[in-house]
Amino acid sequence: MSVGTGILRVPSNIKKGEVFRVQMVITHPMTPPRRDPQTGQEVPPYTLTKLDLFFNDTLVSTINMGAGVSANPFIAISMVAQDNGVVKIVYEDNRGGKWEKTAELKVS
Amino acid sequence: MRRYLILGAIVSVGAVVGGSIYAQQDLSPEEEIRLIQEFNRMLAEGVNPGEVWYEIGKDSVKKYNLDKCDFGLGPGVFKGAAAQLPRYFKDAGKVMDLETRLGWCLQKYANMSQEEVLKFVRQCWGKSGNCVSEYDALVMFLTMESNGFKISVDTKDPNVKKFYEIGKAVYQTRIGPWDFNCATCHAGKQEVRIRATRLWSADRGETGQAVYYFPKYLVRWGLPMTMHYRYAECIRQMRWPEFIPHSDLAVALSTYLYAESNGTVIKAPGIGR
Amino acid sequence: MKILLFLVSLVFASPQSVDSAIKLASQERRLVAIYFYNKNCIYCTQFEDFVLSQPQTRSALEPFIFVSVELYSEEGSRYGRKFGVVGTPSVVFYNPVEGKVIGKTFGNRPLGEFLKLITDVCKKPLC
Amino acid sequence: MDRRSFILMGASAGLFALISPRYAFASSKLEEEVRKRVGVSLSQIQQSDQISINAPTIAESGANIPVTVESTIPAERVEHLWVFADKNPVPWITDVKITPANGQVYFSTRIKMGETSNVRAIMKLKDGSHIMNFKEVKVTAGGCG
Amino acid sequence: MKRTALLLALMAFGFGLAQQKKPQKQAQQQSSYQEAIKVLVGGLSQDPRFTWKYQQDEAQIICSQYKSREAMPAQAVQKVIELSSKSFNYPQWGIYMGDWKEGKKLVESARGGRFASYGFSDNPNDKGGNCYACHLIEKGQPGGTMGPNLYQYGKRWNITKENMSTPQALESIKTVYQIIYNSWALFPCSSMPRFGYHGNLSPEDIANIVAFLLHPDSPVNK
Repeated sequence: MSVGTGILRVPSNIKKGEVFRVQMVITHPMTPPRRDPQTGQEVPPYTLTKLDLFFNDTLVSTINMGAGVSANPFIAISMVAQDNGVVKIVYEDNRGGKWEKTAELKVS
Repeated sequence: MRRYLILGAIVSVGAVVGGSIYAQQDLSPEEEIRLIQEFNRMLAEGVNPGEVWYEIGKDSVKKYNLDKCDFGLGPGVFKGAAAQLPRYFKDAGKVMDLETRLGWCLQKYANMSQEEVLKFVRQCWGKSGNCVSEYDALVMFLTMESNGFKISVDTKDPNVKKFYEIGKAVYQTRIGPWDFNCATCHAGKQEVRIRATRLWSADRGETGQAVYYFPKYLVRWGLPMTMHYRYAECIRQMRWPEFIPHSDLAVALSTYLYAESNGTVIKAPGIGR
Repeated sequence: MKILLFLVSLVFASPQSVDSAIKLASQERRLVAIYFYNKNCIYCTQFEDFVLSQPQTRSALEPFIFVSVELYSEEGSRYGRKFGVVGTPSVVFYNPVEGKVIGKTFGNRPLGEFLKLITDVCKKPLC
Repeated sequence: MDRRSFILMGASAGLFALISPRYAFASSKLEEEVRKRVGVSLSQIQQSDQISINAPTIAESGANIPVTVESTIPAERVEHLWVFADKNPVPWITDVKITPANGQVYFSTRIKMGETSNVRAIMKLKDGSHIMNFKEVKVTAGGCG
Repeated sequence: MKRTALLLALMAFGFGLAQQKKPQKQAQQQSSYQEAIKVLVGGLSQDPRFTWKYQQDEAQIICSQYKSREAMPAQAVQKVIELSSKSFNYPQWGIYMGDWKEGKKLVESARGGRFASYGFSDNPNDKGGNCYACHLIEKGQPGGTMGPNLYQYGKRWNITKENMSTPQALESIKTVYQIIYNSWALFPCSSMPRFGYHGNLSPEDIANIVAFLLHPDSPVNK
């Protein structure tokens, strides 16, 4: 239910052409490969691997990550407010999970 | 003789000339506390992952029929409700804090037995990584609905007053094989640390600063910690037997802590280690 | 506590410093009892209340030259290091003629135990 | 990698450590990882204060360390950004493809660190050169245990 | 039932000490204290393995009554010292310098005596003092500041390889042993748990911890 739930936030009042910060949090355990202390079995990693940031379907950035990023990752990155439009993130993990989240951007 | 007396008194008052013989650390404890507060400030920037639980909680409230639940301001009124808890509830005939009341409503409106509620509460206790509990989500939702409200526990109510006094006495009670009470760590004028963690102190009037941000998102476990989970963890570290959530003990502690924090503005979720 | 220490110093007519106490003691061939305290130490207050200020303690300490010093003062930390004083309240019994520590207490000792230590220390010469 | 080249590499790394104390702390694991991810050897990357790393001096927990990387170099001139934690079992943490649409180089996240070490940011510029900077984060333990 | 009776008797005694002057207030306070204990115990697990933890001893009852140690009246302080100084047990062969390597393990373990049925892998029989929570001990190891800094503790006691087995050194070892065994005998109502008194650590364990703090070879004194 909950893995991959995300919050995507853009500022509400910005001017056209201004550089702003997109902030996001995604629920994900981000566990490295490890040996289960009780059963002694090898547990494979479970992490987000890639996150693409789009503005109106044009790629702005690609972020690759692994188990070195904290659980329930927080990411903030800058981008230019080119126009009114949609900021979209598409993210996937190493077990085939793929999600997307959008936020409306209004410029003045 | 007289000269000795006066000089003796002067020596007794003891001019503190710096350079204690114990200053062997690279960083002074005070400096370390400051740097760790800096770390906590940096953590608080940006989106708090705990807010995801609020989003989940929004749906859970409907799922568990809690729009019928009265948190003291009327059925289904959540705005500001958490700020006036704990209070006395006529329908239950008891003083309850937020989580105890939530448990009571889950029994009444979501057809859960008491055991089921306790299991529901503790589903993520002791876990880390990938545990999302709807109970945590409900508590997060209910608390965040009171963000911006000032804590205002009605201590004039005799029932509340009684629990306040019990909570205060419990805070001081030294019991168990390690002789702890709450005040062992959370009292005293001097600022001290447990390992790297700076401890808040009731004697320094920091109760408000300790409660206003609960539930607090814990980075080391990747989940929010509700107040009752906090009590349970403190009590585990104190080597007392295991804590039972929604008990009178929890209500007494909440009554004492929140009443001492009256006037502090709620701002959940917090974030920390 | 200040008042109490004043009383303590009144009773023992303390010299003003450890240096002078030791000097005086070696001239008079007597033993020194040095009391290390700290102004923020509640256990010192307790120790002064229940042990140091008691009449039995005062008479038992009569053969000694008594001096009290704040552990964190310059002189206090110097002697603290020398005598292996780790905290307060501490009392060090010192023989200046042989240059030896002959007894040491740390913590809030009960009166009986403290008196017994004084008697033990006093068995040695100079007392 | 066969044994001989391994030894060779170790030897050259050791020699390098002798010559340049700045790289003496760089563990081979990190060097391997940098070579694999960035494509050049760590020793060829110049340190530059055009990259600034904002991270705590002391962290109460290694599970979640806020790290922000910024640069005064305009986004148009930057191609890629990597973040490493020197002493982690896997030093590579994350990397970001930068485009002009980013407006400026600003990237913030929270990372895991097993022990006290450097956090290192490496940037590849459009002209093919690499620059880097690092900051030490002291990881301590908090709480009752 | 028998335990409750004992508890009440002890509490009555504790309060008698502090509140001799105002019998009415005393009765009131006593009943509210009893109620607090009832609420406290009622809010914790009744697992029969751990119910012994609810038995408050006389010293605990006295210490529970004061908001701070500064606020303790003379009689109470004296009573706690008196109760505590009778409590000591020493290792079978008397005071000795233990094995600091064993002591180090006990000092570092945070798990001693800790247990909750949920989640964590705590074992109720684990041993350890979790000393770093409150003390700075070894250089470079993060520690708390609730208790005094113990770095180079042995050096500060002037313990060297040469004088280690002299009577004076043994006297110092004994003092440190007593502080760990029952700190309340030296520092009444101190925050430090009474490790030996409650049996959390055996006399031999404590001797090993003392060695970790005082032995010239221990990293504490490097």
